[in-house]
Amino acid sequence: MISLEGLKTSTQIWLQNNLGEPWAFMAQSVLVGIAAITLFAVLGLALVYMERKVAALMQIRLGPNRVGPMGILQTSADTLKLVMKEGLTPDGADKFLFNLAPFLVMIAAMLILAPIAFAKNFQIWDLSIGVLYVAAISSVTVIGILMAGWSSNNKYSLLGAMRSAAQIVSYELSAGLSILAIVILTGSLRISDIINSQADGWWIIKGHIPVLIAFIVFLIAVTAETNRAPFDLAEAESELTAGFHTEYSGMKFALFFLAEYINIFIGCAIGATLFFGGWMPFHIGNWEAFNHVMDYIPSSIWFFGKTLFLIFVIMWFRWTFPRLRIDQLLNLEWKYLLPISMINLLIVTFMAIMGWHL
Amino acid sequence: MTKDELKIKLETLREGLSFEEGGEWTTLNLEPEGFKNFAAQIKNDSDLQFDYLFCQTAVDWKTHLSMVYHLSSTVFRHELVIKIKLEKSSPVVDTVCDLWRTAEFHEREAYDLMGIEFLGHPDLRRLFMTPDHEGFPLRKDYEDPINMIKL
Amino acid sequence: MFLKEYFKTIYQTIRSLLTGMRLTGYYFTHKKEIITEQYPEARPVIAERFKGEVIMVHNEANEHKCTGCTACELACPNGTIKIVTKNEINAEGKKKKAIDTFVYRLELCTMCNLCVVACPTDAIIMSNNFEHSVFDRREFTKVLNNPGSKIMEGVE
Amino acid sequence: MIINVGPQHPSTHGVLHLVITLNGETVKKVEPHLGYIHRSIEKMCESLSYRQFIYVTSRMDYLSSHINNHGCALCVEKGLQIEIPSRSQVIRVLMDELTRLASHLLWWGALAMDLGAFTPFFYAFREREMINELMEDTCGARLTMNYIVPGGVMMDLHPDFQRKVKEFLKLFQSKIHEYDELVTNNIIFQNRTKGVGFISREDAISFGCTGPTGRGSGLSCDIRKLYPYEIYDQLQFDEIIEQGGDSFARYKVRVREMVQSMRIIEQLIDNIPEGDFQAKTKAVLKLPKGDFYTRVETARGELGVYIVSEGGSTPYRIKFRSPGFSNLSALDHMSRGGKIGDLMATMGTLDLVIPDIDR
Repeated sequence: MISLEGLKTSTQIWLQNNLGEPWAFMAQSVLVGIAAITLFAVLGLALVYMERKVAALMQIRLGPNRVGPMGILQTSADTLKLVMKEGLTPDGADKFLFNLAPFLVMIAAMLILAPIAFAKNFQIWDLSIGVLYVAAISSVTVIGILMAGWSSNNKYSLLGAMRSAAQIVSYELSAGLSILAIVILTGSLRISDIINSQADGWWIIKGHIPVLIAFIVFLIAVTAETNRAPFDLAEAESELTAGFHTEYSGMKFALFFLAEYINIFIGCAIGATLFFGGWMPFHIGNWEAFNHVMDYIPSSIWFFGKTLFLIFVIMWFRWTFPRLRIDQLLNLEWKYLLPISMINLLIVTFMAIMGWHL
Repeated sequence: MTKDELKIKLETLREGLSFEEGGEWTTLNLEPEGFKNFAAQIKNDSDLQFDYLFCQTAVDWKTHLSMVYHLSSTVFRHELVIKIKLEKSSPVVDTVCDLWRTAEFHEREAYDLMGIEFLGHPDLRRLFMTPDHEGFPLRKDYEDPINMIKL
Repeated sequence: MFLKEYFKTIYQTIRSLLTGMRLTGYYFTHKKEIITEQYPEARPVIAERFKGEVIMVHNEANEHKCTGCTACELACPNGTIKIVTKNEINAEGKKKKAIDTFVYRLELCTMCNLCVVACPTDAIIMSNNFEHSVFDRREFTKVLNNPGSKIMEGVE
Repeated sequence: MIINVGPQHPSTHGVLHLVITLNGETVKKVEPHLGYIHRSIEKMCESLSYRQFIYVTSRMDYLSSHINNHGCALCVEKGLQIEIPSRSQVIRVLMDELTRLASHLLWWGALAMDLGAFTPFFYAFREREMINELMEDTCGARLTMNYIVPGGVMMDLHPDFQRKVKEFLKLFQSKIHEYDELVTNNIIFQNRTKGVGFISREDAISFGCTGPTGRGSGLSCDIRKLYPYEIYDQLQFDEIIEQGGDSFARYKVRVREMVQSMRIIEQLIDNIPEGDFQAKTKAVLKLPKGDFYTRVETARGELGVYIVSEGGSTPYRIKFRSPGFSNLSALDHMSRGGKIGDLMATMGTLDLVIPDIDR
């Protein structure tokens, strides 16, 4: 059976046998880079297509169905159009920062990819502070957004960027606290440890109420951090036309657009890893036969399935709810999510000390 | 209040009012002088309470202009039409937008399209046309060879 | 007391949000509710009274009913219709007014139906055609009477 | 900070240009700049005959174009002093209420879109599409019908009209709970609209706010009840008044008005009298010398038609007192001190149609 793990191992062995240690490492780095960029492109296209189909079905429409079978090629055609368009830079803009911003956002999104386990033993870098790393890097995105908003020399962009900064900075807290809940239960920041701790059952179905609360808080925080409706105040097209990327066009706009979807993917991947056991198959206690069948499904499918499910939930939010107002958004964070997640953390810590979670 | 009662009541406020016969509602012809006072009176009088200005417009009669005010009371549900005759050369009348705030926009419209000046209006600028536009489009003698298409 | 209010708000919030999500979820899973019409392939059903453009009715013998009375021209608020008449000498040697060209400018027409109502002989009607787009706006100026057409016998 | 909202902006629904002064996110002042689609309909009407000018009025408030036509036809009929057959009266009222329903449905979807929810827009359009098809069947057009003419209506009802309206009512009733589930009861929506864009009853009178805007502030201003025209005095329906004065009150007025419109249609649809659909009128209509004023209740409020006649076949001066114009003048008053998001909610619940304001 082909699995991502086997693919990785055989490539590694082949490279080491043919090139020798230093060159093999170089070649591996290049391959990983290419794989990451390809993944980005494919994911971006797939997620945009998915969003459009989900939106269409919820809105009693058909969605893209002309370009290619079922309209699969629609997003590729759109990207092609964007690539061929002229990338305008407004006259009053700070040209350097204006052009740098989309790449910064993109790079920040790419960096978070490193510790994510796509399948069993298939990880770019299993560093010991994996979760902390993710939490740290994901807030770098806000610099790119601020840069874009500030350098555009446009009032809409500036307002959008400021909103986005306030939003991401505040929701970072409750996202971090809800991640901490799992970290405390697991006792490790390493992603692979967290996944292995869920071998006997995912945290979400182990039945701990604090974990459930942490998951809900995390889901809301991720939605807010990725600037998705109902928290899409940074773009809020009925108020700020397009928010921080009002002045962007062509490929630079496409990068922002892509980065948004990559951020959703990463947020959901982290959520799937922490609460749904990453690539860990679904096991029920002592049902040996059932567990074997589950094991037979490749671990990468488990991972992507869980992530896509979470992405679907976030899309579901977007196509159902109206947008919040900026003060309500901050109220929600500081009055509800933060106190709840802090108390939740306290309970989780207590649980961990007493050893109730095992 | 019926039309006749309204007439009698209005007579008590001011002597020698000239009413126009016919028409659905009581119609009053006034001069621009002292109109503001009269308007305040009929708005604040407890038996009249004309608190709702539902239409305010101007008509160009070639020889002169006239302002037409349609007033109504949300308490008594009676209506009054006031027509004010203005000079063609310098049409000036007191503003009523401190009495009925809806007049602010209606007076700007009348200024823009008919060229009537309202004394004391807080923000008398053109509403629809550009600020540098010449002429008043709704006047009968207005000509615009480019934008007006004659059939 | 404060805490009770606090948790009540949270409960109500989540409940109201879930009701909304249930509705969109229902439509997501029920494909039969989709109302999209795939226009160029699936032809839309056009109401028989739909006002698409003015046409002049001709019968098989290439005859129309227009007397050239210009009632429609007068009724039209936009100057859409222009009738050019000519004098025709009929079989008895009498001079008779007839239309030369019935010019109809589609780009000015607002489909208000006043010309059709005004026509005393029902010579013009509204057709259902709605696909009017052309590449050159001059094509909008149409001559409604067919070349070589005559007025129908007995129509005055 | 001064921001130009519009003339091209997603939530102004047309070419409205607002210059808003901001302090951070708080709105300090809103100044509407109008005239981007001013066509001077009043001037145009001065050169059109009394039959012809009605079609132009469809282009004012294009969402309740039928009711605009109705107001103009009523004004001409008042001048001519003609009675119109009872069948055409019923048809006019039926069409009015269908138009009102369609307009409110579109507003409902557009408001939700202003607040960031896209899906309600499509649900609203599904129902509105059915009304449009009904209109198309009978009037031959979907938006600018020009169906009402002085003396009655232009064509008789389509034979299938009654059956289709009943089908529509049945379907609409089965769908109306979705509106509550998706928008009205939604906590985010309520938070966005409650206490936003407040206008008191006194201010509403002073600003001349009518329609749902005035009724949301507790002002009884339904022309159908106060000054009944056609057969509205014989019908059973309630004037919806909410005391809140905020965006949510205006929202509730409109949603409840949809139910009342349905009630009116239900009462009439089985009781359309037989007879002529048009009174006999002269070929050229000439109004006597004098001035005539009629008011009708459009979906947005009170539409006044003021015709000054010199006895000729064309109006000497015509003035449309459009509801949107007066409602817009209150926007500054309503949105001061709110956030930018509140401004959009206020604008959404005012239900501004820009051609109606610009004329």
